[in-house]
Amino acid sequence: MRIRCPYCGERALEEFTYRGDATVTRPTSLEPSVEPAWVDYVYLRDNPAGRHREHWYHGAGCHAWLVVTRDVRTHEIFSVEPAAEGHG
Amino acid sequence: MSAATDFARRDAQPFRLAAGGLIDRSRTLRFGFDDLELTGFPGDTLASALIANGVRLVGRSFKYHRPRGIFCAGSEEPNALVELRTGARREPNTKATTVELYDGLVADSQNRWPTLRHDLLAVNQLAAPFLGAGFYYKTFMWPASFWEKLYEPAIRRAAGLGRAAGMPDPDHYEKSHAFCDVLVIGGGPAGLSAALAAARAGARVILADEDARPGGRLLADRRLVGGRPGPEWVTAAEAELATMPEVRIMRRTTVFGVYDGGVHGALERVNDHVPAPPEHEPRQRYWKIVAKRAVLAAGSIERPIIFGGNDRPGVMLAGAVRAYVNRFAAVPGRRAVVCSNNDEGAATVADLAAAGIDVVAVVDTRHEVPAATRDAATKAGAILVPGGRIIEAKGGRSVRSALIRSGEGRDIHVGCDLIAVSGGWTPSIHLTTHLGGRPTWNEGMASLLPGTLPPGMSVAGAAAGHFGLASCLAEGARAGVEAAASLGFPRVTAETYRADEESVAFAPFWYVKDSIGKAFVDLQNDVTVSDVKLAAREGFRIAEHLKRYTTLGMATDQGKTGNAAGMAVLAEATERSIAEVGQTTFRPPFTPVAIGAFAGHHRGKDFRPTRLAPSHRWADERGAVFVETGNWLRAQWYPEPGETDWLQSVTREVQATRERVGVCDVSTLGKIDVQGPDAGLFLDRVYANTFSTLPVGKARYGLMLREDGFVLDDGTTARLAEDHYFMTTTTANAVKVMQHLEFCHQCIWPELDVQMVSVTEQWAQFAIAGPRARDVVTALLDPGQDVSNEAFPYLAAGPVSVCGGVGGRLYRLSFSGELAYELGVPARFGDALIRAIMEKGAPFGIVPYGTEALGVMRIEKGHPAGNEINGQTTAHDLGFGKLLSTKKDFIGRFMAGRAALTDASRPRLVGIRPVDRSVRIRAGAHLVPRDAPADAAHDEGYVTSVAFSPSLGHWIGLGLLSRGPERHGEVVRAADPVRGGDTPVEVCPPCFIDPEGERLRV
Amino acid sequence: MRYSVFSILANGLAGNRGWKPVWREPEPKREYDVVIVGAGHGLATAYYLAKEHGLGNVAVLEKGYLGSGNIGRNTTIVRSNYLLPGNLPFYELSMKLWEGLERELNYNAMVSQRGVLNLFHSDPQRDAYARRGNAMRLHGVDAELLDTEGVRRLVPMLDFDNARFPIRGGLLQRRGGTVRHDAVVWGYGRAADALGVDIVQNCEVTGIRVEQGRAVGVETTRGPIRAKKIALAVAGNSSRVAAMAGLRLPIETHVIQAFVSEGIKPFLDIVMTFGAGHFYVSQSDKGGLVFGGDLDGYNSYAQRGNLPVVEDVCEGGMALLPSIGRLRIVRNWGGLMDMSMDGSPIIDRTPVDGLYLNAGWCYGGFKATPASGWCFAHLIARDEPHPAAAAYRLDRFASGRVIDEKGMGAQPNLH
Amino acid sequence: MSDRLAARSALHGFAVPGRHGRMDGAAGVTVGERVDLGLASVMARKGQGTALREIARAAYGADLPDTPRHVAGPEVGFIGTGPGQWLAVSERLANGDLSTDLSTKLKGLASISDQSDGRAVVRFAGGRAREVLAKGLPIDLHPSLFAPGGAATSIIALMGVTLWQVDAVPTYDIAVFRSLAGSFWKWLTDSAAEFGYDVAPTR
Ligand SMILES: Cc1cc2nc3c(=O)[nH]c(=O)nc-3n(C[C@H](O)[C@H](O)[C@H](O)COP(=O)(O)OP(=O)(O)OC[C@H]3O[C@@H](n4cnc5c(N)ncnc54)[C@H](O)[C@@H]3O)c2cc1C
Ligand SMILES: NC(=O)c1ccc[n+]([C@@H]2O[C@H](COP(=O)([O-])OP(=O)(O)OC[C@H]3O[C@@H](n4cnc5c(N)ncnc54)[C@H](O)[C@@H]3O)[C@@H](O)[C@H]2O)c1
Ligand SMILES: Cc1cc2nc3c(=O)[nH]c(=O)nc-3n(C[C@H](O)[C@H](O)[C@H](O)COP(=O)(O)O)c2cc1C
Ligand SMILES: [Zn+2]
Repeated sequence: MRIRCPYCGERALEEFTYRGDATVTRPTSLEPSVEPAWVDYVYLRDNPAGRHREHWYHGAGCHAWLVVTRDVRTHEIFSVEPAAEGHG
Repeated sequence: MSAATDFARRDAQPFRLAAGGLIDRSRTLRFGFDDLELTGFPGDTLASALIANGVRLVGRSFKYHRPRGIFCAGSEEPNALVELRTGARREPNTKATTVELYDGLVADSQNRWPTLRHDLLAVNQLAAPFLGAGFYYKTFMWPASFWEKLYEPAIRRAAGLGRAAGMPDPDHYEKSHAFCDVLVIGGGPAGLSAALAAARAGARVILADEDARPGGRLLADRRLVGGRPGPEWVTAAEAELATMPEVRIMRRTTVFGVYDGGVHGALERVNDHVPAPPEHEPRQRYWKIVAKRAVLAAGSIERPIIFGGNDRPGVMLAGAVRAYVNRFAAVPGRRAVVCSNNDEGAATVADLAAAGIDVVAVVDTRHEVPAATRDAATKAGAILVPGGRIIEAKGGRSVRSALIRSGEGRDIHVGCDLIAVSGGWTPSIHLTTHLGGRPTWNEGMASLLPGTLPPGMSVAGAAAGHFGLASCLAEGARAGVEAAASLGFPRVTAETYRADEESVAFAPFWYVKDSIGKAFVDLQNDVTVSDVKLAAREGFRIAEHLKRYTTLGMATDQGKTGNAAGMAVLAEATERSIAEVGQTTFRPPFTPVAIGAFAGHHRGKDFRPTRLAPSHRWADERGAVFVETGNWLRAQWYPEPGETDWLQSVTREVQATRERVGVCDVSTLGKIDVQGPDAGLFLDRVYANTFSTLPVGKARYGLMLREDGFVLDDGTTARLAEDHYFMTTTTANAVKVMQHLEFCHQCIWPELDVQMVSVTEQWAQFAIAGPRARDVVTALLDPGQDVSNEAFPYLAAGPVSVCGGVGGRLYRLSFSGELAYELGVPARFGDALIRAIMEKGAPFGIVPYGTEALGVMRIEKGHPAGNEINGQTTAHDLGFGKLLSTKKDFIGRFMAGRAALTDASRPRLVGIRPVDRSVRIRAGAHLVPRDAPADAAHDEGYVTSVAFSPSLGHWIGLGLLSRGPERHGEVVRAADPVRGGDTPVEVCPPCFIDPEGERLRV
Repeated sequence: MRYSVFSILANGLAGNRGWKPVWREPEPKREYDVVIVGAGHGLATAYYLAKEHGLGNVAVLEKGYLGSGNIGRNTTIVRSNYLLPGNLPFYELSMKLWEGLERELNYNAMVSQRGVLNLFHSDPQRDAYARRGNAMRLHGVDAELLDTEGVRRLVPMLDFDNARFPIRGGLLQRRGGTVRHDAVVWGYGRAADALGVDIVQNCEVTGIRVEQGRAVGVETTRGPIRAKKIALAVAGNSSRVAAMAGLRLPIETHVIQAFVSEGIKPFLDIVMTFGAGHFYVSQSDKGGLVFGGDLDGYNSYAQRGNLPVVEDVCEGGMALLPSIGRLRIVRNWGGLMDMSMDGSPIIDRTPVDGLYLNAGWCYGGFKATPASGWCFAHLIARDEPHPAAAAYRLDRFASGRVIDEKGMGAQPNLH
Repeated sequence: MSDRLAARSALHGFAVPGRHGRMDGAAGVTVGERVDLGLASVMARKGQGTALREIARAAYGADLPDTPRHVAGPEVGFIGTGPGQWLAVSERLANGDLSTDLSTKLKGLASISDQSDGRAVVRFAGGRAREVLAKGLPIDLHPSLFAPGGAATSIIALMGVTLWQVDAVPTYDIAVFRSLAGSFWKWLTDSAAEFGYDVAPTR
């Protein structure tokens, strides 16, 4: 697999580290009542067999965290964006 | 014909034609096969040379140890497997058909005992009726213990053909990367014309062919392209490609697999055609070829027709026979029977006749035999058997005769030593399926054809089912043009090629139902037609089940010649169409790839890169013992003359440090510059405790959690300026933490104005610890810098000028519990600094100490480290509960608050000391109540770390014990069954020395 | 029909015409007491439901062919050398079931207790393995801690002289070993079929019918099927199938690759794992070295992997066994791992009544097949967890009572 | 008071000057260490990108590249290593002088960290240079895509590198982590051996 890093260009899989689902968002509240939201964030995943928005880290390149949209059945990559728009 | 099997004969290459072939007769190559000394020519393969020498028996089969010969002329060979080379270079299961002959080549036959000609295990054939498919699943069950002792060893000895070298591979391997616009896989007519077309359009082209030279079937068949003999056209095409700067022809290079993103795995056999690689050159090179487009022109593989005794040496694919005769001028026999279901039969007969071989019979499975074949047969003076078949190939170690049954059912028995058989051709579509593409069955061609293709791939020539030479050339050219054009290169007009006449008509014919004797579908795994039928009878009717139950297609050739027929037999046995039966899955590699090639440079000491600390050379000179920690090499201890074991050295290092002063290289700790206006705020969110309040010029211990609430890492972080923090991590987690911080910043809090970068490598940092540490530091610092307790108290941090104006940093930190400093200088001074430290420290009795002593002292102080911060422990477990701030959100805060993570009954950090002080305790021992049995029900925790404490004069340890902190003073047992220990230990606070921490504040 | 030397001789002499199909190929009925989805652990589950709990009206629905899942594509290692109390009793139960399996099923699954050796290369690793070995011993599981010499005696051809990460010893479980994967499928399938279980191949479950919070049936490519209880054992497809009942799981689907070399004469008589890289290996009875390493590391529903892992695995192989350099890989494949958030499995009820879940096996569930079937059957039949699998609850993630053998936290690809 | 600490270059003891590897014919590549370079990472403060670029242009006569490229000013060159991140390189401002200079001139606009000692910089040149690098670098160095001024941060044989092309010979400078200098040197020279290589004496 090759990933087109928005900054570095198309690079080999070896340069990247995978983290996982990029659609889960960290709750901001610390209220006990939001426990389910925290459990969702930390443990539960849709894990679809199809398009998947996911976090990759270009650790051997520009150190950018990327949001990659990929079909996890074919590994076709539809888009690659920096997780933090214009980070830096 | 007896000559064919007469091993005694020694006259040079009796089966070599007087003229012709693409071999270089000007040089003679000597080689050995078993006890035979033979000769051949450059351009030969081991197989063609054996044939030229009349050697036909080359191996014994897997299960029945039947005599086997050479069946093909290419990488699809199932039969002719040998052990190539000797000693550490021995390569088992090597296909004689793919080995280029070199002078001094040595090969041995496999799977025979004692000798190839007299193989005693051939008795297995007698038991054949009981050794049918899957027989072993039905027995050997009683008694259970006999499996490992008796049955399994027997089965395993019988299995596996060749013997591994058993010695380290002396050759080296390389990896390499290549990039191109168009990768052409296969250099036959289709591949060459594709490469030419794409290259003429200006594309960067790589043409890879597994053969020593491109040409494909054009080297094997007597064909004309544009009026010129095939090989001439090939040479011309090669020559033109060679003139194009953006073209690379990769010979001896097999594209073995297709991977995502246009990545193609390829293996280049750089030096397999010579006795041993020249100095500095690899044996093989593993390529990752990244191609925008790929043209698969891998050609096709001929099918056998399966009949009784079809495994006998002398039974050979017709295309292979033509290859040996035309390309290698080697004749596989003297009296031939040709049996085919297609119009190429004519060419086979003609080529054999032209080579002066008697063709005694021509069997065409079709009732309508084309004129060309008739004429050829007549010319050759062979009897023609329309609608016929061979029901048995008779003979022993070689074919002696063929029993032919005519269309009318008449049996004809002809003497022969060669049976050239062709069941048509199967397109080589393997690589089209590696990304999951499903091939489609084409009834007309009775073949699987490429279905959905990998992105960017097109297929040309025989691989696409275009069997005519003219169409191969045309389709190849078209594919080349399209591939280039699709990338924006000019659409050149595809060259039009002329080829001589031919007909590719055929009528499917898979196997001879009325065969006599064993008829083999998979020659290498000894799978017969009746095995397939038995499997079907037992319900293994799905292709994948048939494969697994009979092992059909699971040998080193992966069923390249046998699979199609196997499925046909299954279809017939289960009264379904071949399409319904389907096919098994192709997987990489297309042909087997050496494990060493994938490892390349990364073996032995180069398995992983080695990181050396700034003091490494000095420590090495000093005779330090090093230890691997991650990729780092660190000094573990520094033996002194006369010291006999590590404990002696380590104890001395600890004592010297506690009584006087010691120095340790701590440069391997991760170091991260965290800068920017929001740096403090950011650290508050990634650390469990608070850093925004840390004054400039101070350092603080910090604890990091994972979002699930468990501890991630710890370290000290110093504030060097309002907007500049200097963070340290553990050596093990440096990379992980950097990644974590960048995730937190970029993905969670991108609004923060903070920047971070690793400076681990920039700084050489040494811990100087012990009562005399201040004296040593003072001696190292340039004058006028006050490091008194008042001016530079515990946890102070700041810039200093070292040894004549080198800009360094000093931190008053203590892992050892002693008065201690960490002194950092730019890494290029690290070597000089450690030498200076030792020099300036000498008057104060300084010693260097390694990671062992470091560990001893931190255990004496009860500081958790890797063995305690193991990813399974919480802050609460480690006694850091109070560090968790309640005033702010931070990574892991919410989940750390869950009851299960703060449950008092969790194993929590304690100190351990043996009740009998003379006893040694060991890390990994489990803690059980004093008077309870050491069993699961009473498992209350375990010992995480131990050390012999020189200060206390006995072994001590840290442990995680259920309700530990409530149990100080209690005696429990450290049970260590794996090392036979079980000793009472006293639970105590984790800190054994100076609990008030007075020493480090002096 | 019963298998034995005699049946082989008798049939052999009769031209092997007498053998009967190993299982029927029934049309699925419209209704069952229990429908099990997935013919891996599902086969063992069905067998024990029928054998131990007298439930005969059971169907196993399999979208592909029997054994097309991970049970048919794994590296066949069986062992019970686990660390944590939640895991040990379960895997030891499985080990004991393996030890009697062949007689139980009248099928030779080639259970080969040749020993499993985990190498270590540093003191902290030794301590961790000592901790594990002791945990095993406390649970009555066999374990031995070897030093370098002990390892050398067992596997002399390892690289002891030039290793980047010297071999300092290993944890040995002699009762561990390998089992012929396909034979396990066929053995359980045949035995379950004989007890009346309907095994339905090429039958994909496409929906789960839930009525008032209760699962009452499944939609399949071969029509709807009603059931009193529905049990999912679909590994890498767990999230997809559970989603049909509206559930989200603590699971990601990842691919792990495996490799087999050309067959060679006996070379390695033990199962071995490298402690300083990702490589483990054993030699199959056919002679091929069967080996593997790390996950590819990214979510994947493609039963294949990519080259970086191939290289990483072979580098590990060469680091450990420099003599395999010239051995060739004949085939390389992958399977879909149901990677859970703590690396341990789930055998539990679900929030949907009548819907049971067996998942989260990661790359370690082949060895679990017998116990997984045994405990899952117990749960389905009695509606209460089997003691040996009591820790495998679905709510342990929310509560924090995770079973994290590696201490990697909630990131599946790190387990 | 003591005499000043002696500096030791990262490749000290690894790089042995002279001809190595294949001996016949001209060496395919030359390799040597660049010492006493000033190296510093420059990371733009939030929202200061534009200001930073202007000041940097004024101060160093170089445009901070927005892509992985090497832009050389009269004294200081800047290599794009990531969004809003650069590796500054200077011969004139040796070692720590560079980061000191940057810190004062770019104060408030960028975070600066001295990396002069954190990297070994290898100068690698010759007709076979691309072939040698291809054995580890998963990047296409074809002249049409990667020319003088081209730069990349990537990985070679499991070691992180930042590499930039100096001229069309081609000549490349390769920065690798200091602690890995020995392993990198081993890989590089093993890979170059088949072409023969000259080790230039370290200045
Ligand atoms: C390469 C590799 C190596 C491994 N090595 C080992 C090892 O050495 N030791 C070990 O213990 N474990 C190993 N494992 C793990 C082990 O194979 C699995 O954990 C175990 O087989 C899982 O069993 P299962 O029954 O849950 O899954 P599977 O055997 O995969 O069974 C699940 C079945 O469900 C079917 N299915 C899925 N969705 C549907 C649907 N919608 N409808 C109908 N059917 C469906 C699938 O087709 C599949 O057949 C390995 C796995 C792999 C891939
Ligand atoms: N008359 C018939 O029935 C019939 C049938 C089939 C083919 N043919 C003849 O065969 C020829 C087909 O031409 P073609 O160019 O399509 O195929 P080809 O067989 O002539 O050449 C294929 C080439 O690809 C190479 N190759 C195969 N797999 C490879 C891989 N994975 N990596 C690297 N190299 C690989 C082979 O070494 C071979 O040189 C024509 O001459 C055609 O007439 C005739
Ligand atoms: C333990 C084991 C041993 C295997 N040995 C072989 C073998 O000797 N030859 C072979 O071709 N495949 C072998 N395979 C791989 C199978 O052919 C097949 O690739 C694997 O079961 C996955 O199925 P698939 O490739 O059809 O998806 C083996 C698989 C396993 C699990
Ligand atoms: Zn990038």
